[in-house]
Amino acid sequence: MTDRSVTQDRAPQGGATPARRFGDAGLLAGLAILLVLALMPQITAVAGGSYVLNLVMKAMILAIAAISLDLLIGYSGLVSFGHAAFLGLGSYVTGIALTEGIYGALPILGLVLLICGGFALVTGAISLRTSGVYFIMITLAFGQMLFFALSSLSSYGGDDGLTLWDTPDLFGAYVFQTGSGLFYSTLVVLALTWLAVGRIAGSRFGRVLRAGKESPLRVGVVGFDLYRFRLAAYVIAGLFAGVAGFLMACHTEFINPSTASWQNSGTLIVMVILGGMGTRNGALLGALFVVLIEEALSRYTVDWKLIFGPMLVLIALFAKGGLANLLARVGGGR
Amino acid sequence: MKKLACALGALLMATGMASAEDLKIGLVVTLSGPPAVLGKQIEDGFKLAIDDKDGKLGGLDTELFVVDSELKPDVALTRVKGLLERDQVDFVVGTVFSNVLGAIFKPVTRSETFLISPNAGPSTLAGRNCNPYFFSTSYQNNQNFETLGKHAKEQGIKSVFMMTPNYQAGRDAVEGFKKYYDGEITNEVYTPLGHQDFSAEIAQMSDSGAEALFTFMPGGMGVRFVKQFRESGLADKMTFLSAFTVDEATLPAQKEAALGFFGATNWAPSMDLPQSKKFVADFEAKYGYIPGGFAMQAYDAALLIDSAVRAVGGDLSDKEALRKALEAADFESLRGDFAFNNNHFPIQDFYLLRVDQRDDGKFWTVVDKKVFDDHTDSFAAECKM
Amino acid sequence: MSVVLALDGLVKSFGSLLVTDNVTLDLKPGECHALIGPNGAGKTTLINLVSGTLAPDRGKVVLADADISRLTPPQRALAGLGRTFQITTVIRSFSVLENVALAAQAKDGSSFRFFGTARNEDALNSRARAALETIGLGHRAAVRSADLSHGEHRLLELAMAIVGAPKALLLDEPMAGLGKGESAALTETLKTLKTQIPILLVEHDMEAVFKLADRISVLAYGKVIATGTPEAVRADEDARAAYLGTKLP
Amino acid sequence: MSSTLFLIQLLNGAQYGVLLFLIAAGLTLVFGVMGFINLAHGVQYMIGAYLTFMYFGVTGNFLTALLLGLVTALCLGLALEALVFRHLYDRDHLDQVLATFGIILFVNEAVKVIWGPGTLTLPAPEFLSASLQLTDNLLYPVYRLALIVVGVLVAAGLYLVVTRTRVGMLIRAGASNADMVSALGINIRRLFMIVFGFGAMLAGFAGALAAPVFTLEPGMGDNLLIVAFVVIIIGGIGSIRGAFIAAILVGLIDTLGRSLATDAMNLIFDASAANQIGPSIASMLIYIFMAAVLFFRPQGLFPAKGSA
Repeated sequence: MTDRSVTQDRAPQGGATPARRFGDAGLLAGLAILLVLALMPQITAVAGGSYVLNLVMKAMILAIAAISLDLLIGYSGLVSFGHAAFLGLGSYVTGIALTEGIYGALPILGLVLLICGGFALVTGAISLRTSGVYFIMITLAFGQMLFFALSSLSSYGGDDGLTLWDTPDLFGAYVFQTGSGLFYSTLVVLALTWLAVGRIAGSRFGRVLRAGKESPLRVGVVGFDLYRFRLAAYVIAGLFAGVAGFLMACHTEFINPSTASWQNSGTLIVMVILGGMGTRNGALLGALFVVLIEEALSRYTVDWKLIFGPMLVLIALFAKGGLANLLARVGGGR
Repeated sequence: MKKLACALGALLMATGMASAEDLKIGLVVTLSGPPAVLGKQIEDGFKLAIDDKDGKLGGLDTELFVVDSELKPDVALTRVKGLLERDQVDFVVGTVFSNVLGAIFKPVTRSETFLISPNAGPSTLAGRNCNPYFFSTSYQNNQNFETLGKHAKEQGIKSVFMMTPNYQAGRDAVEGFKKYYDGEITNEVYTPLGHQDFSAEIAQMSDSGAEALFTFMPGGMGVRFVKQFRESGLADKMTFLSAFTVDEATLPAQKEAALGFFGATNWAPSMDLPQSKKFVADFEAKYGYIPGGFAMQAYDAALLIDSAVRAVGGDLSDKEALRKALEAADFESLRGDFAFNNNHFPIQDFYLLRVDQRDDGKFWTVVDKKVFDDHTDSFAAECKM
Repeated sequence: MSVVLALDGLVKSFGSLLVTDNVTLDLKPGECHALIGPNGAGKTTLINLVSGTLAPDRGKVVLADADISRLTPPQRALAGLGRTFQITTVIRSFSVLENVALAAQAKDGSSFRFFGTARNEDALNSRARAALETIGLGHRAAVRSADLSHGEHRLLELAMAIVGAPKALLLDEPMAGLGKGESAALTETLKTLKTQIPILLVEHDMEAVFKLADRISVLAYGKVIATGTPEAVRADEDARAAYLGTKLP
Repeated sequence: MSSTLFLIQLLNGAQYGVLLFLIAAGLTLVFGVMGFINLAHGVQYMIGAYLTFMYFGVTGNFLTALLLGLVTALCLGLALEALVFRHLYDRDHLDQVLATFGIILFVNEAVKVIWGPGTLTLPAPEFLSASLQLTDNLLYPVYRLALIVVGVLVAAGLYLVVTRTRVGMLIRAGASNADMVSALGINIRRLFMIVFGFGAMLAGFAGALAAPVFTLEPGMGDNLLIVAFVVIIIGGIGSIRGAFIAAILVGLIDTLGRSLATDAMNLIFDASAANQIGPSIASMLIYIFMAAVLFFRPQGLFPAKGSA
C-alpha cells in the first residue's frame, strides 16, 4: 500500500518512545545490579562477612518471588495478595520430598513446578473471574487456605515447621547446599527470572498483558481472550515463586507455614511497589532494600518499625514510581 | 550507581561490626508484639544473673547480644546467623517458641556452638533429633501437661473438656495430658491461634457436663479466655486445669478473674527456697514485676553457663570438655533439684500451682502440691546420646 | 453474498423494560448503514448485542452467513467484526503504532509467544503502518498515544478496527467530540473505507450521517420505526415524530 | 448438639457479626466512596481501644472515656488525612497500600512503646456489668447483649444517613462520579475528609466497644482488618446493607463452623483425623465462603455501586 522505506524513515525505531529508551537504561541498571550481586562473595569477604552474604542471599531469593509477582502486578495489573502461598508451597514440596527420601534436585524441582503450577492453574482459574480489589481478596483467600492447610500437616511439624536434615543434590553435586554453591545457584535462577520476565513482558504475550492492564475492554474488542493470557501469566508467576520456595527451603534448611502467611504476601507486594512496578529492577531493588534496611535498622533498635514505617509512607508520598524510578532519575541527572 | 555503592558500603559496615570480648552470648527472644512480655522476662532474668556475677560468667568478661526473633522463623534465622558469623558468639540462648527454635536449631548446632533453651522444648529435640550441642534449662513441652493429667487422674476427675490452640504446642498439650489421664474426654476443641472470642467454646463447655476443663492458652489468649470464662459463671462449676494460661506473665492482666485456678510447672515464685526467694526479691526490686518461670529458666541458663565455663577454666575451645561441664549441671538451680538426662533435658520436680493473691494485692502462683518427683520426659529413650 | 451482517429479530429486556424490540436489519457490501434515534432509543444496547457484550433474549446476529450470537466479544472480533467505542479506549502508554500492531497481532497466529520482542516484528508493524496510512495517521506512528489529540484518538481507534481486515465495521459515534473540520475529514475517510468494509454506523451528527449513509434506520423505544435511503427517511413522518423538535437536515 | 446450644451459638455468632460490622462499616464507606484502600483501618480500631483505656485510667468512667476516646480518634484520623491520605486520593491504589502499610508498622510499634507489649483489660461499664442466666449453668454478660443492640442501631443509623440525607446522597454521588459532585459546587475534598474522619471514628468506636470483651494488645486490629475486608468484599464494596448482612453471615459461619466442623469431619474421618482436619477447615471457612461468593457473584452480594 505505502512504500515501507518511507514510513521506516518516519519511525526508524519501529515505534520507539521515551519508554523504550528508558527500558534500555533499565536493562543496563539491572545488569549492573546483577553484577554487583555476583561479586557479593568477594565484597563481603572484605566487609560484612558471610552474615551479610546470607542476608543478600535471602534478599535474592525473595527477589525471585518479587520479580515474578511484578509480572502480575506491574505488567498485568493483577494484584495478587496470595503470592507467598507459592513460596510456601515450593518450600513444603521440597521439604516433604527430602523427608520422604527424594534427594535429587531435578525430581524435586519437577514436583515443585508440577504442584505449584497445578495450584496456580486451579486457584487462578477461579480468581481471575474477578478483578480489581475482588481479585486481591480472593487471592488472599486462597493463600490463607493454603496457610491453614500447611499448618495442619502434623506429620511434618504442623505450625512448628520442620528442620531439613538433607540437601537436594544435582547428579551428586551439592550445588544447593547452603554456602557458595547455593549462592551461585540462586544467582543463576535470579538472573534467569529477571531475563525471562523481561523477555515475556516484551513478547507478543506480554504485550497483550500490558495492554490488558490498561484496558481489558480494548484487548477483548481487538480479539484477545484476556482471561487465558492472565491465567497463563498467573501460572508462570506461580512457577517462578515455587522455585524461589525451593531455594528458600535449601537456604533456611527449615520449612514453616509462616512462609505462606498473608503478612509475607504483603511484604512481597511492598517490595514490588517500593521498588517500582512494571520494572523488574524495581522488584529486585525492593527486595534488597526491605531485607537489608530491616536488618540494619534492627541492629540499632528493637523498635525499628518506628523508623521503617514512616520511611514507607515517605516513599509512597514522594518517590512516584518507586526506587527504580528514583535510581533512573539519579542516573539520568548525571 | 556510585551513590548506591556508597550506601551499600555504609550498610555493610553497619551490619558487619564485631568486637572482641572474652565470653560472648547471643540471646534470641521475641521482643515484638504481645509475646514480647515473655521475651522480656527471659532477657531480664538472664541479665540479672550476669549482674549477680558482676558481669563475669565463669570468670570471663561477658558480652550479651540480644536479638529479637519477632516470632518469625526466617527473621530469627537471619539474626542467629548474624550472631554466629559476625559476632561469633560462644553460646546461643533461646528461644521462647518452638517454631523459632526449630528454625535456628540446625545452623547453631552445626557451627558447634552450644544452644541452650530457656523455654521451648519440642519433642523432636528431646527425642530423635537430640544433639550434643543442645541443652534445655526448662522442660520438654509435654511435661507440664503430663503433670496436669496425672493430677486429674489422682483426683478422680471423671470427665474433662480439652481446649487448646490449633497448633503444634496445642497438640502436644493434649497428648501430654492424655498420657496420664484415662477418664472420659468429652470434647477436644482446637481454637485458632490468637483467638478473640471464646463464647462459642464456653457454650460448648457448659453443654458438655464435664467435671473439669483442661486448657493451654498462652499470652493474650489466656487473658481473654480467663476473663470470659469467669464471666460465664462456669468457674464455679468446672475445675480449671491449665498450663501457661494463668502465670506471672498473664496474671497482672487477669487479676482476680484467675483466682483459685490451677496451673502446673516446675517452679513458682512463691517457692520456699532461699535462692529462689532472693532471686524473686532482687528481680522485683530491679524490674518492678514478679518473675515467672521464663525468667527463672533464663537465670538458670546463665548459672549453667557460669558453672561450665568456670569448670573448664575459661577455655572455650575444648568443646568436649565444655560439654562434659555443662552435662554436670554443677550449679544451684532456683527450682531446687536439677540434673541433666541423657538428652540434655532436666530431670526435675513438677508441681500443681494455684493462683493466689499476695498481701500487697498482687497475684502470683503458689505450690498446691508436688505431682512428679525427679520427672524425666517421655522422649529421652528415643535419643541416641 | 449479498448481506454481510444481519440482525435477525433481536430482543432484549432488562426486567420488565423492553429495550430492544424485535430489531431486524442488515448491512450489504460496500454500504454504510446508519442507525439513528433519540437518546434512550436503545442504540447502545443494540451495539452491545451486536458486539457481544450483551446476550440477546431472542434473535440472532449473523456475520457472513455464520451465526455469531453465542460468541464472546473477542471471538466476534476474530470472526471479522471490527468496532470502535463512543469513549476512546486506546492503550495510552503504547505508541500509536504499537496500538495498531496489537490489534494486528490478534489476527496473526498465536499470541502465546513468550519470547521474541513483539515490538520488532516487522510483519505486524508494516500492517499496522498500512492501516494508519489508510486513515491518515501515518505521520503520528511513533507518538505515545496518550499525547494524541481527541480527533486523532478516534482515528487511531478506527485504524485498530480495520487492521485485521474485518468483514464489517461497527462504529459507535465516531464523530463525537470532533471539530467541524475533523468531522468532515473523517467523513471523507469513511466514505472511501466503506467501499472496502461495509459500516454499521451509530451517530448523532446528522450532517455526517446524511452525507455518509446509503441507508438509514431509525430506532425509537427499541424498535426500528423506519428504514430506507436518506431521502426516504427524511420524508418519513414517524422518523420526524421520533425526533420531535429536531430538524432532520 | 442440643438445640439450646445451637441457639446460644447463633447468639454468639450474631454478636461477633455485629462487632465485625462496626469495623467493616467505616472501611466500606472509605473504600466505596473514596476508592481508597485503607489498610490503616485496623490500627484505627486499636487506637480507639487504647485511647478509651487511657481515658478510663484518668476518669474512671467508661462512657466519659469512650466519648473522649472517640473525639481523640476523630482528631487523629483527621490529622492522618491531612498529612498522608489527602495526597494519595488521585494516586494508584498500590501507593495507598504502601503508605497505609507503613502507618500500620509505625502505630503498632508506637502503641507497644507507649503502653507496653502486654495484654491489657478494660472493665465493662458498671451499669452493664450484670449477667443473664442463659441456661442452668451458663451466664451471659449483659454487656454483650448491649453490643448487639448498639451495632444494630449503628447499622440502621448509617443506612438512614446514606439513603435519606443530603450528605448521604453526596456520599453516594461522590462514589459513582466525583467530577459531577465537584461540578455541583460541592467541595469533594471536604466530603472525603468528613467521610474519612467519620470512618476513623467508627473504627475507634468498634475498638473501644470490643475492648471489654476482647482485651487490648498491640496489633490487635491486624487480623480483624483482614476479616473486615472479607466482610466488605462479600457484602459488595460501598454497601452498608451488604456489609451488615455479610458481617452477620461471617460471624455465624465462623462461630458455628468452630463448634461444628470437628463433629462434621467425624462423620467422614476417624476421630484423630477429624480433630486434625476439623479445626483447619473451621479456620478456612470464611475464606472458602468468600471465594464461593466471588465465584458466583464476582462483585459481592450487593454490588450496586453507590447505593447503600
